[in-house]
Amino acid sequence: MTTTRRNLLKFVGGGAAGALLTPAPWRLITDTALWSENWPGIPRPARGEIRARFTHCTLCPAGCAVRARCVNGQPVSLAGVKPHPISHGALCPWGIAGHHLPYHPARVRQGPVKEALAAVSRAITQRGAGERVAVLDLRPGRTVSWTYRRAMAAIDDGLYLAPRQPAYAIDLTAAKTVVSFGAPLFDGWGTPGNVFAARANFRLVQIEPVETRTAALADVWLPIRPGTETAMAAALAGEITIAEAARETGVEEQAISAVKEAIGNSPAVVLAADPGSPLMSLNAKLRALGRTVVARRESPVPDAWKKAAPSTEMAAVPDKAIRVLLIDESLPGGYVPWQDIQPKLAPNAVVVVFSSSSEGYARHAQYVLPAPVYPEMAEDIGPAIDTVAAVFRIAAPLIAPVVPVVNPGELVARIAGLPQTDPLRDRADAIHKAGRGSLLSYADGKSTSMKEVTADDFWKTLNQGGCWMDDTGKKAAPAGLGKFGRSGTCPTAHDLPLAVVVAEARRGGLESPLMSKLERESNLRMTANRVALSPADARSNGIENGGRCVLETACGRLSVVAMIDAGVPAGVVEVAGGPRMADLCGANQRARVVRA
Amino acid sequence: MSANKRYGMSIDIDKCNGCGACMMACAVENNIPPAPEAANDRRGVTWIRVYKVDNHLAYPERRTAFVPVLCQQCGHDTPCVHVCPQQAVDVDPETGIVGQMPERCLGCRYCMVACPYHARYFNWWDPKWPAGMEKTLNPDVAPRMRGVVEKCNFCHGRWHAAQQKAAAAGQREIDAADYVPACVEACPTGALRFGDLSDSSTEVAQDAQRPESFRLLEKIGTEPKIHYRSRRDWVREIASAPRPEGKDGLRG
Amino acid sequence: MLPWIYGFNWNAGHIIFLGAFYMVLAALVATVASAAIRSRRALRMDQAEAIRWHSDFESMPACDQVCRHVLTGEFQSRQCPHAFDCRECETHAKLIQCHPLPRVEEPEEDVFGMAFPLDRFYHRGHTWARLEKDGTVLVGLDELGARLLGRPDALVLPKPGDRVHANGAAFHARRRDAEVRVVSPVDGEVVETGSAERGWYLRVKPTSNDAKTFRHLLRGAEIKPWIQREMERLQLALTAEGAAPALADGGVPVSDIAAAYPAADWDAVCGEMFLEG
Amino acid sequence: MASVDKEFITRGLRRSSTGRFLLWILPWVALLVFGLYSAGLCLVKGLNQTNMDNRFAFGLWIFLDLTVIALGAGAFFTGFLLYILKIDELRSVINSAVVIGLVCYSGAVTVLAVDVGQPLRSWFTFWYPNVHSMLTEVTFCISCYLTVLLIEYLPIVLRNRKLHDVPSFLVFEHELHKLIYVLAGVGTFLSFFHQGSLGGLYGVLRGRPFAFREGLAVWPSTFFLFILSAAAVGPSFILLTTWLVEKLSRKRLVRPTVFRRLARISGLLLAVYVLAKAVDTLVWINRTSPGTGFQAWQYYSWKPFGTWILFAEIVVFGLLPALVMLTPRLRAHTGWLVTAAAMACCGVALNRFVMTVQTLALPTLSFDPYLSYYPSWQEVGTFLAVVAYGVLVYSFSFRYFNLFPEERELRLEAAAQEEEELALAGRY
Amino acid sequence: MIGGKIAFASGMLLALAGGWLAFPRILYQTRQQPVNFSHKVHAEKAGAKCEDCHSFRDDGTYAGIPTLDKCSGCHTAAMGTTAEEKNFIDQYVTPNREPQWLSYAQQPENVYFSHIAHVKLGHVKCEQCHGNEGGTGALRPYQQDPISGYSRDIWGRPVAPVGLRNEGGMKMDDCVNCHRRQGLEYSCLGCHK
Repeated sequence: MTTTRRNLLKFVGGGAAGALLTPAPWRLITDTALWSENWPGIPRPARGEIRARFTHCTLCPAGCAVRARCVNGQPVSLAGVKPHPISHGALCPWGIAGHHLPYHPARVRQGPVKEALAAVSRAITQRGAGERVAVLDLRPGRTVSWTYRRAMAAIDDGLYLAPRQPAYAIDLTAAKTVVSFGAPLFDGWGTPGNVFAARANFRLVQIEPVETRTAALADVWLPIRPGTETAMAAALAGEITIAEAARETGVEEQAISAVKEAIGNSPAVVLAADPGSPLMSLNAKLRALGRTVVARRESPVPDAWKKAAPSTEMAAVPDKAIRVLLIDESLPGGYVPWQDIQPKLAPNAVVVVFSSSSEGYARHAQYVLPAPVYPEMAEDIGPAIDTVAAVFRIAAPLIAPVVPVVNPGELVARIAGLPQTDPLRDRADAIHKAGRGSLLSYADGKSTSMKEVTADDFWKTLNQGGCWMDDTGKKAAPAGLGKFGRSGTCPTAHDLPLAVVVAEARRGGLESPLMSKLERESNLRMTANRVALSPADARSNGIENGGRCVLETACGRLSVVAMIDAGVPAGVVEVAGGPRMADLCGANQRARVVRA
Repeated sequence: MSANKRYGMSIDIDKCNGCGACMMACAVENNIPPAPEAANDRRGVTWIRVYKVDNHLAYPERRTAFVPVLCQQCGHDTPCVHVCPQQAVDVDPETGIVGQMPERCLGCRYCMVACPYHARYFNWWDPKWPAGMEKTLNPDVAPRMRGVVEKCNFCHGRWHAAQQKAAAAGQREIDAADYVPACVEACPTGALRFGDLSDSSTEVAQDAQRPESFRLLEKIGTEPKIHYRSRRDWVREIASAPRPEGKDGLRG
Repeated sequence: MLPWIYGFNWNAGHIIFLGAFYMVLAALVATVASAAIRSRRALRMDQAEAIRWHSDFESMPACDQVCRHVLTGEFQSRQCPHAFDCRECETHAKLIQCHPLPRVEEPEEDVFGMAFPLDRFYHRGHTWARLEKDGTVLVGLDELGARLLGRPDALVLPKPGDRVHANGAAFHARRRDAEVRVVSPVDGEVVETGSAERGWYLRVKPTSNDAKTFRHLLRGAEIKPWIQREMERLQLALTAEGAAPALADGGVPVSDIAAAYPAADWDAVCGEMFLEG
Repeated sequence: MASVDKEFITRGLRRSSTGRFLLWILPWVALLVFGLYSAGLCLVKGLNQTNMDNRFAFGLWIFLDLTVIALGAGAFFTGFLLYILKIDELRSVINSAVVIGLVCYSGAVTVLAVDVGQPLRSWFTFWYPNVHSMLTEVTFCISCYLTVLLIEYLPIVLRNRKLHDVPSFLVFEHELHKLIYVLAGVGTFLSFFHQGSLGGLYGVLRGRPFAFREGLAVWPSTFFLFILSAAAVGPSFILLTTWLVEKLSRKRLVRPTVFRRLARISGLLLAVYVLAKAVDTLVWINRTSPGTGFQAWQYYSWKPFGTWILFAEIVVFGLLPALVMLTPRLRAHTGWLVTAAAMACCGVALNRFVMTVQTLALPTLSFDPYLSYYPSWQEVGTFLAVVAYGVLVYSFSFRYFNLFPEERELRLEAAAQEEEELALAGRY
Repeated sequence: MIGGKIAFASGMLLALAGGWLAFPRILYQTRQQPVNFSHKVHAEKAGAKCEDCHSFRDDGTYAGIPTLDKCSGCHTAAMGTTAEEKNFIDQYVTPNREPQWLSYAQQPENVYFSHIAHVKLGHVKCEQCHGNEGGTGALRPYQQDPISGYSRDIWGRPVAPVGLRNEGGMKMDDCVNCHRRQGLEYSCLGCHK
């Protein structure tokens, strides 16, 4: 037999025919189809024992109780804790995906710890007379805040800086009418579970220029001209006539008088977007003090902590006075715009920020040290604005830090030479010693009087899912409402045509990558780089829907994407919050949007 | 064996503040990956999507409502089931849940074309989580691969878990409290409710009977099992066909 | 897909749908298989040459498929239904009985200066067959065929012992770009091969020697009208293949036509004249 | 005429030189390579390379598949007319029709394979078919019909001059050709169903009231309209392509009577189709659509899809070409014929466009936006690959196979005429 | 002609041999278990029942292959004299390293298999699916299909995957067979996740 071409072809043909009669080709076809179930890049969730663990969310001062579903100890989903009397089992979208934060791709993963420490101690020893060492605490009211205050008291000319905390708390359950001047009641104000639980019992009058989430669900929304809130407040207080107010605010007279009547007849409360706004003083006129606006109470602290630096506001610091500034940005909170901080810094100031995000002060600091994120660090949470009784709850860590982190409290204590103890435990013991209130355990939903709990059990329960609540004592009127406005060093420019309205309060800091579901994948929430304009303003500036443009304020410029929305009034640009926007706009800013 | 269930949901639009907790809980529960760089609202995967809906008027008459739209679990003539060429979609007679089998799906997307509610989502990209984040995946739900369609199945992983729990107790019937989809559990305002529509004692079945209750595109006859309700007239109107003059829903 | 595969339901829809599918599949498989079986049988029965001839014949224009009785003027027009194989033609059998061909006295027909001896039978593909005394048949190219090929550049003759089929290939010749299959006028076995110089190419021992053996071949009085017609066809082919001016003298073709029209697509001209499709 | 591949070219057919041919195919090969690269991107990186999205789940590809398959209907319909109804005139275009059908169908199937997200699983449709799905019907019929076309293409290939020399090929071709009517019958059956189910694909969409139609038993009216329109436009497309090939190759390939015959068939069917479509549209406007809660006028208020598109589809690109092709006076002019055929093809393309793209662009929920969609270059590239592939397959077939059996005869006739004219001019 | 037939036949034979004999052997990657564990020894000498080691957790979830803790419970020091046991103690118990067992019966990611539902409600015996694994003296090698990534036990005991045969295996067809017989087949998501 010769190997002619024809024979070769026949050989191949026979081979092909034979192969079809074997399982090989068919098996390969099915196998490749199965391969598509397992091809590279499809992760396999770990299997293992599933257990529930409890902690508290530290992403905002609400500190909602969290039940984490854990596989082999690793949290895979978070949910609220139903029996919790304040958070009522509710979590906000940020809280629901909080367990993703340690793995955020944009997380600060390393930092010059040694160099920062050396620079700080050098600056402390070498600083001139009157030059201050300061800690900026964005979330005052925590136990670690006490550590900072003690540390600053231990250092000469130490300064504890924090956004001013209201001295009051709002008791929504006592209110029949709530008049909100732009307070995002349903979108980040107070404790979501608490607000929604009280919602059925009050009428909400939302006074703000644009229809936010809160305005959409309010019983009455009064669309007001931006910047005329004071006039409205004055009308409600009876200081000016309703007709005058109507003229200035653009709201119909009838609507104003209806609100005025409502707040006159029922237990009411007035809320402002900024808890320190002078608008809050309207509550005094409504006889709300001591009823719906009550004095804030703090949980007990060890006696040894009484030597602590007072809380100072940034505005009260003389210019160029701060030589060393340590910023605790580990928890997102009340961001102080950089233009308010910068003038206070000495020319050779050392600025160290503890943060997990490179978006906030990390843009301005010399040293960025990686801070732990929720749920990596044991921490307590400061009081929420709607928590009447004092509470103490610990965010027990669910996982070990996934990157080498610096604990800001420990580091500041070390710099100041404070004794190395666990302040949380100390405080828990102090609370236990006080003997007031009760302990709620989440696993079984049982509440026990503190008198029946040992200190160790108290500490254990706090760490395994529990919360201490003070007795609801007599409500007291708060001392000092309002009168303290925010300072703005960024000049207000009146030649800019648009009023900036923050439509969506954003806290800054890391967000779960899954937030893309609410932002890019559904447009439910505004992303930080978007602004919304009325069709008229867009037309006059030649801006297209979805077009690139530049937002200009007196403080700077930012490249943004413009959305055209007939729901936005003319003369207003809606922006999302966040550190960048805060740096750009500050408070009550005006802006211009031009085509890129 | 117990009588067949007809799981459904009732949604009070007047309570929904559009916070998005349901969408996040859903994505966490069902191992939905975060969107890649190039994704937008037309290519994302959100088994439940809260639409920002307005009354088509301009400021200051503009009023907004938030409408969560998930698979409507059509009970009659289910459009996606009979178009699927290879039986990757089926209706479970036991639960009434419309199920999508990603491993059977070839990604032809005919079901997406057939679905009037746009509640089906295609995996345009390979599923990708940031490094380490794959540790947070739910073991009760298999991650899907690129090129297949997926949709809400009322958190079927939770149904499995509830079944398993019942089995451990020696029972076939699950405890209703054990089976609640993630979105319902997560809703902070209580706008979403879940339960068996065929049992008239459940809250959902009663909600469905309310006069202000409606379903989306009821006239096309798909008998969806998601019952919406609102006391606002204009909100109830969204159940009907689109009005052509209102074209300015620019923000999605 | 199949009853034991997951997902199969015994319901009307499935059965009708898949039934139709399997019927279509069966029809396709049966078609191809039966074509394969039949072609295998045809190959076994040595019908390839006959099929080729039929295929070539069918691809000829209708005007070239005219019956030989049209040439002689017995019919106004008639298309040959038997691929020029008059052995099977009842019409021809009847006609030839009713109207025997007139005897021609001349020993050879002279058409356009070409000699067509009358002692032999002519095939429409320009070969002739002459019965020899020893019962063998000599096969050669007729004058027009010879002039078309001139002196062939190559010649592939069968070996003695090979079989040739009437209307099948007798031998192959190449002239310029023309690859020509020259048809055999008779069935038989090759006994001896000749050459152009000897005037014949094959000596064939015919399969049978009865009256039918040569019935399909042209003879006598048919030759002249046939050649006249062939000259018209040649003229047309030359014009079509770009060989203008064609047969300039309007009469006798030169002895080597191929050489006379170097511009012509000779392959096409030969294909036309030697009845190859 | 010096071609190195002359021995492969059918004897007596004039084809350009090898160099010229290579020059002609070069740009198409380049286009094919580019298109294959685009398709490769879609396969390797996934469908994120396209501009389709969750709302526009079907895009350019499905529209073109539907169009191409409608235009390829000429293959089955010509086969049906020739082998079943014995209209022998059409023998001169049947080979060309088969090649066009093959190109259209194989191209469409290839694009479908890129279009699905998991091509490795495409056989699941055969293994686990859901017989209630129109797409199952389409998949089964198209793949079966593609097989039929391949078998029908086989004799054309085997008649190649070189292959014909091989006795077994010769005999097999001969025997297969004898059974071609079986294939034509099966092809007609399959085409009937898949052209129909392509229409059904959209007609059954209860959730898309713009496309939804009522009908007979399981088949919506679009099922029948698609069959009718495909049968109507198939001959038109054959006419158009034949004319185009004649122009490009500068040869006469078929007799004008064939053109006219094709046009008459096409025109007749088109007229019937337009009538049926008009009735269907009226029923839809007055009954089907309101029944689902949608008023038909609403659909046409989304710009740019105004009622003009309905008018264009039915009157301009339907009725008008039908009238032209049915009017003997106009039919006598090739110019009119070709224009009308082209318009008929456009009309069917427009119909497929409306069924696919407009259906998806229109909102169903009241808070849906109206959407538009532009294909990405990868999508366009993949489609261009199919066009290039089609041109190449046709070019090779035209060069090496005898696609127009009357071509040689027509040339001889032309030569005879030339001679006659010369004679008349007193040349002799 | 004859040569052609021989060529055709030899090609066909070669393909047949390759497809039926060689292919199944090269298709599966074979890996050895980390420890040569004898179910038989444990069952006979220690009197262990399946559920003693392959236990359920309190919430009804199945714990699967026991972890080292369970083994260390008895094997802190050698109990027998076999080299395997000594090796196991040296390699795993003493350094407290989990052996990487290869699970024959691990279902694909998309399957939600509840052991307790089958055992407690369905009264299915272990052997019905797992065969006589508990009575074997040594662990058989683990075979894996490298393309699909699945164990041979759950995907492909018969190489030619045609139809519902192979009772008592762990392919989907086997699951379906049993479920159908009991009228417990509802939908894909009944078993898939």
